[in-house]
Amino acid sequence: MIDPHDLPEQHDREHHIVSPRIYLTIVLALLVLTATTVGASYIDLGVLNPIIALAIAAFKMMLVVLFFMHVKYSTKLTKLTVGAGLFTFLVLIGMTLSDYFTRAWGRW
Amino acid sequence: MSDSTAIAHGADSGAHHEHPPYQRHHFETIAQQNDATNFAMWLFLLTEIMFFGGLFTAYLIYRNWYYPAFVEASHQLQIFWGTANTAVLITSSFTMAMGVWSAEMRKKGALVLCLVLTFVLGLVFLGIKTIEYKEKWEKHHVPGLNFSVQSFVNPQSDPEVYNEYHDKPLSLDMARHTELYFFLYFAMTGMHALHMIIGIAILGFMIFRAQAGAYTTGHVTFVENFGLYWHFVDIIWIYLFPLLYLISRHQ
Amino acid sequence: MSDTIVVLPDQTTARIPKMNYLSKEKGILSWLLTGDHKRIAMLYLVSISFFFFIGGSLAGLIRLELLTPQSDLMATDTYNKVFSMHGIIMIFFFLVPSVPATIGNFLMPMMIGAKDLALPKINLLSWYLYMAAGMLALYTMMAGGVDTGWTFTTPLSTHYVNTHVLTTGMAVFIAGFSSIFTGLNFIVTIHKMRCPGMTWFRLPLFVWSNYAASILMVLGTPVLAIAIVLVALERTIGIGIFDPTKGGDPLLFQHLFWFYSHPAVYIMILPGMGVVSEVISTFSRKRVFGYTAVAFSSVAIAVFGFFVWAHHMFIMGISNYAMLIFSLLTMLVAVPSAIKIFNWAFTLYKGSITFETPMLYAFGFMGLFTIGGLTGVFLGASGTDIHLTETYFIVAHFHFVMVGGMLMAFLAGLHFWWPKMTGRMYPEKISQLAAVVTFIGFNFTFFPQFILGTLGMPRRYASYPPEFQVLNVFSTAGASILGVGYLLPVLYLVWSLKYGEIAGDNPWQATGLEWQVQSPPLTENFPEIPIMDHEAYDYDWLERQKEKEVASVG
Amino acid sequence: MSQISPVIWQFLVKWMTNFALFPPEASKIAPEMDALYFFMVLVSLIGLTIVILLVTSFSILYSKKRHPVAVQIEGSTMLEATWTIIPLGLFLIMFVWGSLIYFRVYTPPANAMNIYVVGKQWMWKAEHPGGQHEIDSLHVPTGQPVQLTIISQDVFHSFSIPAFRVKREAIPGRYTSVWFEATTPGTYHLFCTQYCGTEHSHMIGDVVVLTPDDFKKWLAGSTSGASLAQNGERLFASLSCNACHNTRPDARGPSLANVYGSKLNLSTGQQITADDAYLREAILNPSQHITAGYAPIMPTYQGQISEEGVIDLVEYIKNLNSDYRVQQTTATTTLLPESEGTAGPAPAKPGMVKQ
Repeated sequence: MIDPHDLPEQHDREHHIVSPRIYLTIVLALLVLTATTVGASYIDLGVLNPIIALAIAAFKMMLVVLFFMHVKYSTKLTKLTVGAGLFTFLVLIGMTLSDYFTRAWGRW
Repeated sequence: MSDSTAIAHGADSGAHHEHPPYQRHHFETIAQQNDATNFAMWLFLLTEIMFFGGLFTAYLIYRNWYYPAFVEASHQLQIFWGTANTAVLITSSFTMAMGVWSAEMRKKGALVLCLVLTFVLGLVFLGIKTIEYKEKWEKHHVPGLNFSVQSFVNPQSDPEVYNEYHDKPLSLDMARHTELYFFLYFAMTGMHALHMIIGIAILGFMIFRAQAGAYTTGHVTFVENFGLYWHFVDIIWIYLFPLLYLISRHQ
Repeated sequence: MSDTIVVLPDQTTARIPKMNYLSKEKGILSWLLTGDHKRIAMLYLVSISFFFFIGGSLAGLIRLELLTPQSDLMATDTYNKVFSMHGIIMIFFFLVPSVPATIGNFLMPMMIGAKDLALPKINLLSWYLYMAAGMLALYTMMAGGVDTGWTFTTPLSTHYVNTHVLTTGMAVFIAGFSSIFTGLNFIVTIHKMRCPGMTWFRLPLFVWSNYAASILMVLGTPVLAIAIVLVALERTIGIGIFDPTKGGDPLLFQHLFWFYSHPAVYIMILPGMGVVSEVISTFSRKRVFGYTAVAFSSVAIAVFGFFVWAHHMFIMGISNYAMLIFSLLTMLVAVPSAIKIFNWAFTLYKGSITFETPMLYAFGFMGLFTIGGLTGVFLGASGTDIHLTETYFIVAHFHFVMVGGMLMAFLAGLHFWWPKMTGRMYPEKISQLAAVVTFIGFNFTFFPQFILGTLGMPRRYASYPPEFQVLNVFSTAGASILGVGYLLPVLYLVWSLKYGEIAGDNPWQATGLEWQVQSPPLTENFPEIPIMDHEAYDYDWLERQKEKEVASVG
Repeated sequence: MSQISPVIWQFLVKWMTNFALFPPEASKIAPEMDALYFFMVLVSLIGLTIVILLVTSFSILYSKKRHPVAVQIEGSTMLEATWTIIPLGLFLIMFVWGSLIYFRVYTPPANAMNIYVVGKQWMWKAEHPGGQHEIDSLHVPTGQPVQLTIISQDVFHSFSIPAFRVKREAIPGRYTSVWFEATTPGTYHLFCTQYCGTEHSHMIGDVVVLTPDDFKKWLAGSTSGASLAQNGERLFASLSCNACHNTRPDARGPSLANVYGSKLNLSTGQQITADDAYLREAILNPSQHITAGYAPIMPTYQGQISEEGVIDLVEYIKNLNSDYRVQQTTATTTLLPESEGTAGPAPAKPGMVKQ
């Protein structure tokens, strides 16, 4: 995956250079996934349609974050930062929606 | 983000002279500097996630409330352009990643090429977005400024969409809520496009700097951090595409 | 045994060090283009003081108006503008940046043994953003002001007022980015710039609490930004997202707004708690009781702070189920604050306590914050919230927390680190007097408001039923005392810039790294990067240091 | 005493004669809420006393004069656990207690008398079912649960009666409700507590609590002729609602008799109880509330009926116990053009119907 001799300067031992081959694999995977998600949207799957679309989007996001953004090779701190961002994002959405969904349940 | 220039009022202590010129006085090592700016970029992206978070929340709430309106309104988007744009943006993410790699490998020519490709793909994305926006304007689907519910109370008036989806007419009260959909569409894609424009501007600046060889001396943090930003913008689109274009095709 | 710990150098021979961050460069440009966190802190200090006095004058006007039951001093719409601007200026231009951007900016790098914040230019940018926002807010005030209240409640702000909502919103938006950049800078600095040996659990508690506040700034503020953008769009082109007639939900704005604005309360108070930890430890010569608990309670407040925002909306139509969740979580977030109060109290146990001005302010903080925190529980419990919310009870509650807590802490910190910032001591006697006057004035001003609130007097009223007048007169009288209490420090602190005693490196005999260097510090803080070889608040280490010095001199 | 300036003297007199420290308890819920309030005050006082005692006693005992050398103590898990768990326990008690009161205040009993309240910049308009209208005042009887169904016509307002310890936000576009049972006759303050614009502080009024007999007299003396339901009936006719909502076999809309309080199956598959909020929504946003089996043909009345008009309609539908009334209304409608001399369908001007 990486050849230590390729490193021009080892100023940072943790710094990891991802090879173009991985980038190419990822971009192809992303394009295939895009095609899949568009294809899936043409088939009537009922409630599954949005679920599949969002699952594929989540998977694509994971690929981009892990490889293009090098999180797979990064420190725990970076991983924690990404996690914290997602967590707060979900808190915002989840807790706000908790109000909206329970409003329909009526008074008690 | 302009961490590649030493600050004007740096310490003049002689002990720091052996450092490379791009290392700023208050860092002990260049690794520390790179780590710090990289981490700062990640934190900045967190703020961006939360910024879009508000819009995603609004989208989910109103989609649940006004489901039929959101379904029919989303039929107005053309999946073809959406897919094309997704492909363009993913490819631009790839060229950007390759740019980072070229910088790391100190390949100046490759770096400039990658940046130019990313730049061009970014412009293509915006171009396609303009085509879509223009169509919305012509069909009176711009909320607040130029909006009519015609396509939804009388779907047959819009034969192109009607032939594909055979939408039933919405009653007036529901049709009015398509305005919310279109607002959210414009707000989300517009905010995203704004980020693209900022990114493209920075890319333009980077192309010049890269030609001057600024990023192929072993100091790649700027390119790397910009790459993070560009990929983040990509990720936002990865979610916008299914949410706005795809998930309501069949409902 | 003397009753003070202050050790000053011999005033006849002592001089302010020739080389320091103030004397390093001269001229206005050297300040405006500086990257030095200490100079930026000073810029911030001057600008937030300016805005504090604008906000304070507006508060004075409010209290004067409320002296009589009728709205006779100003028309109701003027009154509405005055309290709106008071809230906006005090919150976004004073409280949020107060401790982090001034004291925090000055000390954070020194406390962790770094030469500067990680991103000096971003730091300067943050100040410029702050000033741009501030000027915009001032312009708005000159141009006619805004009367939405600081909460910008929709649909009032979007469809029903004709005042300068857009410019004010823009000012708040920009100020938000200023605080995002400060927070971001702090987090990066704390993670990446600690000196060798400075482990997480050797950090001063001031750093911990600022870290927690920074997390809130970075993650919360963008949501406010998007909420304001949506208000602006709703107002200009009528997108309908908060407009019930178009199917929007006005309550959604409040969800987004309070998602930031509740954590913002913790952004304001947490750094103050950090100051109090430092001050109490120093003046009782003891390590803070249960360091880990105090450190983690800061983080707990920051994390839980994100889960409780809807308690501002209990009666505003959120679902009963959501009310249960948010009320329960609100009760949980009250606990870490209780832990802090008791840990501070027990820090005094078996200490060796002296009562210099910062300590007096810190005591004031503990008392007032306890009241402020406990009355918060009245509002977090949904039953009593029905009666007490939107009344003067809530006004009193958050002024106890914000003014009684945060402002006391800010003044404690300002006095405590004044010698470090300027190299000179403030005059002790008069400042002790000011602390006492502030405390008394504060209680006179805000305690009657609890009773007013219980009686049901609504907030934001320009006129009120006559039977509330007596308590309002008390409150106004107290406010004038409070005003004197705030004016005094300005006078004597400015005076001390020239005539104060030379402070020396470590007048308080404190243990923090910032006290081990000259006052005022060098531009690069440390001649060489220190190595932390002891725990935080290790007074024995300080003693050994002193002995070593004496030995080496001898 | 004569040296004291007259202003201060006046002030002292006022203080002695007109000084409130605690609001009157004039509803059934008030003592319950005050019990929790005083429990909290008590807990707060104890907490505050403990903190003050600790700080002052330590300050005296361990001042530098008495205690020159500090003894370093790391902390104590036991102690810290104590002051974590005890406050937590107390707070949880307050949470449970508070929530119980919250649900009591916002869950009206079935036998409550309903009064509609419309908030608008800057007045409160209360409408009794019998058609009595009040502006900035509210007359209620003692000993009878009263439910307020509140809505705002423009911005957020908040209907607050401190003496009853109840308060509820008036939300634009949505009914909210609160209830109370007044216990002591008298006149109490009514405030708008949610900031609502320029004249916010003038959006105040009186709540007049009367004995049941006095209340009956008041009702009789202030009637405007037609009850809300009667107004609603006229509106129902002039909007031609009965063209579809009738009992004819070919009716295009569901019959509305006895619809209030019943469970409806919606075309979306949901089941919903037809309460005030549902009726309002079904008039203004019909397509989201189609009863199963009917086509979504009902037009929206958003922007055509004022909130008062909607209230009249809701009140009318609520009281429809049989289709007799609708048929009567149908009869009147056919008569209307001739009797009122207007040609074609009468424009639905709510102002015309209600003044």
